[in-house]
Parts: sequence; structure tokens; C-alpha cells
Amino acid sequence: MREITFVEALNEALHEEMDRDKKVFILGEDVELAYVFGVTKGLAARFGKDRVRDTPISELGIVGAGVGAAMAGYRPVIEIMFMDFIMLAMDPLINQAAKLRYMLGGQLSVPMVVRTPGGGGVQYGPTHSQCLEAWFMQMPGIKVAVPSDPADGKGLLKAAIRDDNPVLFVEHKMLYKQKGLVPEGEHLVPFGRAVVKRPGADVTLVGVGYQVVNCLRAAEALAAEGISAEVVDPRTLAPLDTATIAESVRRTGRCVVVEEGHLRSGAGSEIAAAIQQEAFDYLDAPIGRVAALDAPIPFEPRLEAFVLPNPDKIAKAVKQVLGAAV
Amino acid sequence: MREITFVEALNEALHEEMDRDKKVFILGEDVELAYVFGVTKGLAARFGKDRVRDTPISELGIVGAGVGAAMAGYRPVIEIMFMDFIMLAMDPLINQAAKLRYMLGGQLSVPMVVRTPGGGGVQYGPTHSQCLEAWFMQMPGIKVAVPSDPADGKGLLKAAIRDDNPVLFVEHKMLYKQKGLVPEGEHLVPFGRAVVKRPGADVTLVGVGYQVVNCLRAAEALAAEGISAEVVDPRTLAPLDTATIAESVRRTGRCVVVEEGHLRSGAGSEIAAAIQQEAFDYLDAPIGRVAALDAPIPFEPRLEAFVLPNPDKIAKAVKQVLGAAV
Amino acid sequence: MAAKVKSKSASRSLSRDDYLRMYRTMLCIRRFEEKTDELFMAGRIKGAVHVSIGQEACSVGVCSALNQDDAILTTHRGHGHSIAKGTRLNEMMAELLGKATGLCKARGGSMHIADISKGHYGAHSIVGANMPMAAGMGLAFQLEGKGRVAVVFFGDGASNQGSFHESMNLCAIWKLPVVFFCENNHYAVSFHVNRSTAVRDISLRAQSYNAPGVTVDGMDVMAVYEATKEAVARARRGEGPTLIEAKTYRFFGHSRGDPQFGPYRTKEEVERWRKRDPLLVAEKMFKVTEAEKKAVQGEVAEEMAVAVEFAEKSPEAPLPSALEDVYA
Amino acid sequence: MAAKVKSKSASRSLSRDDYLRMYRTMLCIRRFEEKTDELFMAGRIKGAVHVSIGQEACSVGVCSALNQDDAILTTHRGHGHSIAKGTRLNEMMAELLGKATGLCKARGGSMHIADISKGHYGAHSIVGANMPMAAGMGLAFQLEGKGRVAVVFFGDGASNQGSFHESMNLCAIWKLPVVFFCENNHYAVSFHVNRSTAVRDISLRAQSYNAPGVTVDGMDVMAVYEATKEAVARARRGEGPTLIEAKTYRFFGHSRGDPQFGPYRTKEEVERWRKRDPLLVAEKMFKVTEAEKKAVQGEVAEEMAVAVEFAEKSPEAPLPSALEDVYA
Ligand SMILES: Cc1ncc(C[n+]2csc(CCOP(=O)(O)OP(=O)(O)O)c2C)c(N)n1
Ligand SMILES: Cc1ncc(C[n+]2csc(CCOP(=O)(O)OP(=O)(O)O)c2C)c(N)n1
Ligand SMILES: [Mg+2]
Ligand SMILES: [Mg+2]
Repeated sequence: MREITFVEALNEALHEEMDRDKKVFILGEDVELAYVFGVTKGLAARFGKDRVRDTPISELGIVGAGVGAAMAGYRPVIEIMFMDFIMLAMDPLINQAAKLRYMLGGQLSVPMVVRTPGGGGVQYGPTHSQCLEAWFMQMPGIKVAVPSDPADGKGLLKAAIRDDNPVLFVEHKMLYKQKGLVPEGEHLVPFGRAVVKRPGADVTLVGVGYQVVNCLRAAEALAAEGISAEVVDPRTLAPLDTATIAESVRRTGRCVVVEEGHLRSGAGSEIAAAIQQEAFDYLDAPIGRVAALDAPIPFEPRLEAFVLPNPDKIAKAVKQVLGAAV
Repeated sequence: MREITFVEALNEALHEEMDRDKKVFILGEDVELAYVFGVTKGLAARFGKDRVRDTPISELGIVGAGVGAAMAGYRPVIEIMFMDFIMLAMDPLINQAAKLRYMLGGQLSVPMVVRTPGGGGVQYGPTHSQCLEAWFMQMPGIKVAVPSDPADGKGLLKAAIRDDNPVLFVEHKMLYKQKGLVPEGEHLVPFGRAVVKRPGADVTLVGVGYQVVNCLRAAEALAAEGISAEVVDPRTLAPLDTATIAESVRRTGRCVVVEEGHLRSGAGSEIAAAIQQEAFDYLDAPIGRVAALDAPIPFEPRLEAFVLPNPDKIAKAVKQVLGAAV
Repeated sequence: MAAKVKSKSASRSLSRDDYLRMYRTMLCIRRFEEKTDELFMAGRIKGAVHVSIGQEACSVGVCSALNQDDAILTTHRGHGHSIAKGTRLNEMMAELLGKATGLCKARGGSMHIADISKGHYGAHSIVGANMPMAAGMGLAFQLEGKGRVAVVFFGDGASNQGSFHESMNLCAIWKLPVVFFCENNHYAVSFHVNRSTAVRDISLRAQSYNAPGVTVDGMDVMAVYEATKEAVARARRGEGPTLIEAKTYRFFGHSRGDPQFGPYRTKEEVERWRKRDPLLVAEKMFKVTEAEKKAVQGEVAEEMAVAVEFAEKSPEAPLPSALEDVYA
Repeated sequence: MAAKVKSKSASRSLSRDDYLRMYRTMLCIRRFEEKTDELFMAGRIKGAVHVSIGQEACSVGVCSALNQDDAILTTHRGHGHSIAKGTRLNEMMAELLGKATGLCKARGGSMHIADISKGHYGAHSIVGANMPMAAGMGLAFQLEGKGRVAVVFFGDGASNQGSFHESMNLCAIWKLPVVFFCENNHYAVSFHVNRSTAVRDISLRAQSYNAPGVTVDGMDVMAVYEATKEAVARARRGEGPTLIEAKTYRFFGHSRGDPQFGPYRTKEEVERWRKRDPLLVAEKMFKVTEAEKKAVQGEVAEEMAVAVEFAEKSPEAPLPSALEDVYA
């Protein structure tokens, strides 16, 4: 274990998996130089430009090509420079990758990973700041990972690459420079296992991706006020480990779900809907939800911060949920 | 009022709106002959091929062109032949249409309607049977209509065309041939107003689109067993009238939400999540959810029926919700 | 102009047996499609079915130029390509009838027939979606280095999808072993190619990618075969993609029970094209004797009867199978 | 080959005043971009900024051939086009600084500058997304029948998006009044056009749509102007789209504080292109005197100071405005 950044952890995962399996290769815009966020740094030099390949700006074509290569037994790892651009590739991802195995009677599988930076906080504006993971978690046949720290980043990415199914791997931009202890060498985080990132007794906070960090910050602040918040990180949204979350809620009796996507039919909607079913009799208050406000993500820093979730908003929601029990 | 089919009601709405406003025009594949489902029948003959225009198979281009024409002050009504193909046009719909007004500081608006047949039941298989409305209801800036009968079809389509915002208008294939009483001439159904389609006392059924029909059937069957189910039809998912739904749930104390999309982060997730917040103290049981099972929609009729919601599954969920209160 | 029209030239490297085999496969496709149409009209096949009658020379011409481990990707109108690539008939018919023994276990239906064991990587029902996949398979084959080639079939309508452009470009810059085979049957549903497409010959579009483009007579199986052979050889040599356009015609309606002619095309037009029925063209070109014809017809009829019986006797797919194979 | 390279030809229909105005606008863009870069490096402009230094001849050449009610749609690298189309400088600078008076009310930023009052229909930050929009505006203009034209700017990188193909085809089949203007500055971020694109001249791709394609010297404002004038005239006559490719170069890095040269291009390459700085080319071509130059520089400096002051003194956008204008 050493302390490295989220980017370094992901980069390490890619190095290790490309080393381990010759079928793994990378496609994406400006991946050779790892120009934008640096996740693919050094890979082209190490593994050659055949396996680390810059592509034209053709998101539909690249992701579709990933599907084809996966059908032929390869394991493409595709970078979409910003998650928002994935809108150009919904067809290959959802109509093709997610359905092919099923639709062709199980004759093949599509072991493909699409990595992409999501989320706001860097003032890139409405079309470069979205969190779209809820779209993907709705669709059978594709898995969705939303790591929230470097160790999970490494472990989930390695697991994603070894998974025989298509995986959407969401990297929140605000995490890239965050540091954390990361195991050296083999480190796999299984999909579908939520984890308690901070134990607590009064309320369960469920965070999605980077919002786990904000939940932890909120929990810290709440602790100072004598409120003990447990923070649960589902780590993957599909599969979604509602059992672990429900177990926590049964203990605390209260829950706030925090995501950075928009509220309506978001990941948080699902978690809230599932938990009210699984822990109904234990709930002392309605499940609270914190999400991006109902507007695109504006570019200007103050406006952006106004729209996005943050520890204050989370703490407020917690207090509401605690108050509502009275 | 006369009894006409859903297709005829939509066709009438298009005729009336194109008559009323010269800026309204239609783009789509095979719309001149109204080849596939017949909604645009007779319009080319009446309004000319300039205003009812067959397009190449270029979903991205067509929807993008709709955005451009709307920016220039026209009111395009675009047909996407099957809702599944909308995956090719997510970028113009969500990154452009839904955000442009906001993103350009309110300098213009994008009055565009995208009409599209969704849903299963006709054995068209995994890529021609999906219900994707939840994706759209998550995104600020676009409205979503999910009519469930001919009168609402006409009234909502007319309202959609007059709306200054982009609207996704979902037409469930199973509705096309359904008949109902439809007002002649001017008939507008406002967005964001849910309606009680059948009053009841024991449980609230909330249906999305065609599933309202299945909810009504389930309510009928339940009535024979002495269970009185109220059926609420939100009619639009964005805006979503949770107040009317919550009002009903406060009376019945129980709720089952039914949609044809997949369960996780579906429209039903949102409705359940919102209702447990708005009517928490009135709930005698967890909110039940019925949705397509967790697989793509298979083609073979029995398998397809197995995966899709139906009145039996709804009735079962109702009984579970009633039992859970004990 | 990179495009040139090749026609009725017989290749010297094939034997008479090969010709007869090609003829036989074309007849097999014809009978399969007729049967499919019949079963559909009788309500025994559900959903959507797009038969390829009139386009048999394309299927057979292309696949005759391929090895078994070469890959094809096809479309909603893919039965012919499937058969020409060697797809098992019984299991294919079983799929159409929605049986447990179907190639897709009754989940995919007509629009998703695949037989990976034969190098058939699937029909893909989203128009244009198979082209990027073909680029990806080409990329895999290039990395693999065994000389395999991927062929993607698509229609005139599909050539206006953005995926065509992106895929051709990817294949061209990386010199991937992919053949783009456009069956220009002149219509996308009811929309004529002259209205959907700004160029007369779709093959011209190859120039945008610095790739060869060629237009062939799609009713002439040998013209298709030869153009494909050349394109495949080029692909195997590592020289990249070729765009082949075959001018052809579907004799039946677009889908399901659509009429053969109707509001969007005239009876005369259909009849004009029927004079160039690929089976007639082949019979003449290959000098198929009456005896040979009869023998082949008999064999094919038998094969068809076997397939239908297999399909009909197969068990229905068990309901829980509707939830299987979602994940690997 | 439809493509030909035009160069340094001076149009006779313009007056010396026009030339000086063009020169002045180019200088205004240069100064605006320098200021932008400076403010970005100082942390005063947030987010992403893509300056167009080196490409001023394209902006000015194109927009000088347009009427105010003609429309432009531009890209992430759109400041130059905006200024050339007459976009209000003060409100544009205010947008970059994220002020309430900004053209987008501080919501869109550099990548979404628009000034509808000047026929500027927006910068669009999704590469390629503006092309279908341009087709749609062309369609609206055709229906409207007032002879308006839409011009869409895009890069070499964008020409590989499917949207390019679909839009060109739509404009061609419907003969829409749209000009596709490709600024081939040889790079998409770090990726050289020779690696991303299989043809040498992107203008060649016009042939796929039976439309004229022309390559011009993008450092020569008059070459750009004349090609645009011809394309616009053609569009107004109802003859459909033209694809113009301007060979040009960005002197700065791709975005933000990227270095001007670096791992993906050499200092020598940058310096070679800088010798053909569009401002120098114009000064020579228009025989701008030292006195004229000085005067223009003074005016532009003044304008820039006013804009920056306006922006700086403008109030911050009120927080609740972050939730306004989501719906009309
Ligand atoms: C993306 C998409 N758009 C539309 C359709 C509906 N559709 C199915 S086949 C077809 C026509 C295809 O025309 P073409 O490519 O010429 O093939 P053909 O049917 O003539 O074989 C259309 C529009 C579809 N399946 N996918
Ligand atoms: C769909 C999409 N993919 C990728 C990007 C990221 N991106 C922004 S600019 C750019 C390069 C564009 O190259 P080009 O079209 O040549 O324009 P230039 O930057 O050279 O002006 C890229 C890849 C984007 N904004 N949108
Ligand atoms: Mg066709
Ligand atoms: Mg460029």
C-alpha cells in the first residue's frame, strides 16, 4: 500500500491488465499522450500504438468498433473524453453491447469497458459536466461502476476489464487528483458489493461516486454537531447491492441518498425506491434525496456550486430527515 | 366527441396544428406514406411534401436538423420510427435541444416535438420494444408526454406542438388501435396534470403510458375480489405531477407504480421515491413497483409476455402491498 | 470516378461444381424466404420479417469469396447472407418460429440471426449499427494477424447513416481488413435511393476515405463474387477496406406482408427487375440443365422440409429462459 | 478531384475601406484572444478556453461574405467567428468572465457564445453537433424563402463525425442553403489530420454528396472570402451546400494553457506556419501602411479595454439565475 492519486491508481490498473492479457487494448481520443486527464499515460510507450490507439473524433464509431472487437474475443477499453459525449454512442452501448449476448442466444459475450470522466466542479459547463450513470443502470446487460477513491478505482477497473460483460466505468473528474492508499499488484474489487465507508448510528448516507466524498465530509461536520452518520458506498450501480444499504438503514432508521445526476429517475431515485421497499418497517422518516438541482450545470463557478450537491446540502438534508421523525 | 382510435386522434392533432400554424412541419422516415404505424397519414397530400418530408435514415441528422429549424423559429415535429432508434439522437436531444435555451442565456428556445412509438407487445424483439422515457425525464430542459388513451393523445400532442420547449412524445404501440371518445376540434391537455382515471379506496395504482390500460384492467379484476383500486395517470413525466399522486396515496395509504421500462432508475423509481417523501406518514406499506423484468425484451410472444408487465402481475403486486400492511 | 460497373463475367478459377453450388445456395435462399413469407402470412412467424427475394446473388456472390473463419455482419434483411455463410438451416427456422432450439433461443428472431460457429456474427436490426462493429472486428483481426476478413452487408438506406462515414474512415486510416458491401436495392422502406442519397453511385463515397469503390450488377452472382474476391484479397494484404455497391432489387415488399408494389413503386418497375431475376441470370450464365435444375430443386425442397419439421417439432422456449444470458 | 487550392487573389468588388475593415476585425480577434489567454492564465477566466490565434483569416473571410441575417454556427474555438459576425464584444467578454451581463448569463461560457441579434446561433461544444443544426436552419430558411444562408464552422477533427455525413447529405438532397466551412488546422487536440483522416483534402468529401468542394488557403483572408462568396451565392440560388476547406493552423495550444508546441508538434512547424500569419499576409496583400496599422491597433486596444472594463465592472450573476431559462 502506498498513497497515490486516483489517476495513478487507474493508470496502474491499466498497466497491470494490459500486461496480464494481450487481448486488452485501448481506444480513445488523444490516449497516446493521455492528453486530457492523464489516465492512459505511459501506456503507448509501454505497449505500443497498436494496443493504445488514438482515434478520430467518432464516438459512435469507436464504441461500435469496441463492440465488434469484443465480439471477436478482444477486450477493448475505450475512453470517452467526457461522459457527456457518450450520448453519441448510446446505440452501440445499449442497443448492441448490452443486448448482444442475450439477443444472439448466448453465442458470444461483449467484454468491453468504456471509461469516462463524469461530473462537474471544473467549470466546463452544461455539456461537459453531466452524470449520466442512471441511464445505464436502468438497462439490463451492462454493468456500471462508480468508484469513489483510488483503491476502489484500481480494484474496480481491474475487475471491469476481466468481466465478460460490457461495463461503464465512471471516473468523476474531482477524484482524479485525490490521494489514497492503494494496494500494490493484484487488487480486485468485486462488482455488486457495497461497503460502509464510515460507520454511524443516526442516519445512513448513500453516496454515488464522488458524492461519497461529500458524504464523508458532511458526516465529519455532522459529527461535530453530535450527529453520527454512516456512509455507504454502493461502488457499482449495476449490480446494485441494496442488501448492504438496507442493512444499514435498518440500523439507523433514516437515510439520505446523494448523487450528482439530476433528481428525477436518478440513481438516487432507485436507491430510495428500493430501500423503502426493503426496510419499510425500519424507516423513521422519508428517505431524503440530494442531487443536482433541476437545471443544466452552468459554467460559472458560483452558479455551478449552487446547482451541484455539497456537504452543506447533505447535512441540511440529514437534519431534515432527523427532524421529520419528531 | 366521437370514438376514434389513438392513431386517428394523433393524426387529427397533427392536421389541426399544421392548419393552425404554418411553422409546424414534419420530418421522419417514410412519413409521407405514413408507412409504418400510419400516424402521419394524409398529411403530405394536404400540406405538401415541403412540410411533410421523408428523410434518409439519419436519426442524428434529422433530430439535429429539428433543433436547428426550431432555433430558426420553426416548429418541427419529428417522427422516430421506433423509440429504440432515439439512442442515435441523444446528443441533439439532450446535449443540444434540452440545454440550448439555458446555455445561450435564454436568447432562444427550441420548440420541437419528437414523436416516437415505444414499448413491446408486438414481437419486434430487444431493439424495437423499449421504453426509454426515464432517461428523458431525468434531464432538465425537455418535457415528456406519455399519453394512455386517444383523448389524451390528441390533447397532449396539440399542447406539445404549441409548447416552446422540446418535448418527447411517447406513443405506445399497443395503444395505436385502441378506441376512445375524443373531442372534436380544439382540445388541449396541459402538461404536468395527472388525472384519476378510476377512483378507488384501497390502493393507488400509478401507471405510465400504456400501463395505465393494464392498471385499469387490473383494477377491474381486483374489484371482482372486493379490492378497490384507484388508477392515476400522470400523463406527463416531465413535468411530473406528484401532488395529485400523493393526494391519492394519502387517501388509500398504499401504492403500486407500474411502468414498462426496466425497474432500476425507471419512471417508477422516481414516482416511488417522490411519493414516499410526500406521503410518508400515510403509507401503510412500502410502495410496490411493477416493471419489465431484468432482461431485454425477447421476441417470442410467450417470452415477451413473461418479461412485460400485465394485469396479473399488477394485481399480485397490489395484493402484496395490501398483505404487507398486516 | 472510382466507380465502374462490372457485369456478367465468368471467373475461370471456379469449377462447374462451384457454379452449381452457388446456384443451389441461391435457390435455397429463395425457397427459405418463400417459406418464411408463407409462415409469416399464416401467422406462424411473429414480429417482423424482411425477406431478401431478388437479392440472392449478393448473398451468394459475397460469401462464396470468403473462408469459414471470415466474418460477416448483416442486417434486418439477413436470411440470405446467413444461409450463404453456412448458417444451420434447422436452427435458423427454429428461431423464426420462436423455438428453444433457435439460434437465438427465441429471443432475437429474424432480425438477429447469428451463427458464430460459421463466422456469422449476427444480423443487426438497427440500420447502420453493424458497420462500426465490422470495423472493430477488422481491428481484432488485424491485431490477431491471421488474415481474417470481416464483411459487412448494408443497404442503400444505411449508407446515409453517420456510422457508415465513421466506420469507413476508421477502416481506411488503420487499413483494416473489412469489406463494405452495400446492397442498393433502390429503396429504404418506401423511400427511393434517388431521393435519399445525393450521389448516383453509392460506391463513389469510397473516395472520401481514399479507398476503392466499385459498383457491380447485383443480379449477377459472378460479378458480385469477383468484386468481393478482389476486395477480400486486398483486405488480406493489409491494404484496407473496399466499398462495393451492388445494384439490386427486392422483389417483395419491405417487410412482413407488405405488397410487392404499391404506392411507392409500380408493378411495371417490379416486373422489369424480375426479368433480371438472379436465379434466371445464373441459370443462363452457368448453363444449368433442366435435369440439374430439377435435382437441385428436389434437394432444396427436402432440406426446407427438414428445417421446417425440425423447427415445428422443437420445444417452445421455457419461460425462465427469457431471463437467461443477460450477463455472461 | 473537385478540390483546388485557391490563393492570394484580391477581389475587385471590395473597396480599400472594406479591406481595412477586414484587417481591423482580424486584429480585433487577435487581441481578444490574447486577452482571453492572459485572463485565463491569470485564473480570471474559468473552465475551458480555446483560442483561435492563427485562424483569423477564416473567421473574417467567411463572415465578410455574409449578411447580418445570415446565420453562423460555430465550435468550441468560436471567439473569432463570433467577433467577425458582429457579436457584441462587451457582453462576450462578460460571458468569459462569468458575469450577469454575459451573452449566456454566465451559464454557457466560452464554448457557448451566441448573439442571435447578430445572426450568431451559437458556439456548440460537442464536436460535430452544429452541422445537423445548420442543416435544420437551412431547411427553415428554405421554407421561409427569404434567401438567408447558414454557415457552419467546424474543424478537421469534426469532419470525421457521423454528423458531417448525415448533414451534408441532407443539405444536398434538399438543396439547402448551407455552407460547410472546415477549418483544417491540422490537429484535433494532439491528433494530426493525416492520422485521423484518410484523404489529403477534406474538401474531396463533398463528392459523396454531389456538392462542390474547394480547398483554400486559410491564411489568406481574401481566398476565404471569395470561396465563401461563391458558395453563399450558390446557396442563395437554391443550388445547395458547398464544402469549403481552409488549410490553416492554430498558433497556440489546443486549449487552456496548453503549450504552443510540445509532444505532438515541433517548434519548427509552429514557426513555419507563423511566417504565414494571416495578419502579416493581409498587411502585405492590402498594403497596410504603418500609419494605418497604428491607428487600427489603437482603436482595437481601446475597444478591448472597454470590453474588459465592462466585463469586470459587471455584476456577478445572481445565484437563483442558475435555475432560470431552463424552460421557455
Ligand atoms: C436506425 C434505424 N432506423 C430506422 C430503422 C427502420 N428500418 C428498418 S429497415 C429500414 C430500411 C432500410 O433500408 P436499406 O438500408 O436500404 O435496407 P433494405 O431494407 O432495403 O434492405 C428502416 C428505415 C431501423 N431499423 N434502424
Ligand atoms: C463529441 C466530442 N468529442 C470530443 C470532444 C473533445 N474535443 C474538444 S475540441 C476537440 C478537437 C476538435 O478538433 P477539430 O474539430 O479539428 O477542431 P480544433 O480544435 O482544431 O479547432 C476535441 C476532441 C468534444 N468536445 N466533443
Ligand atoms: Mg434498400
Ligand atoms: Mg483541428
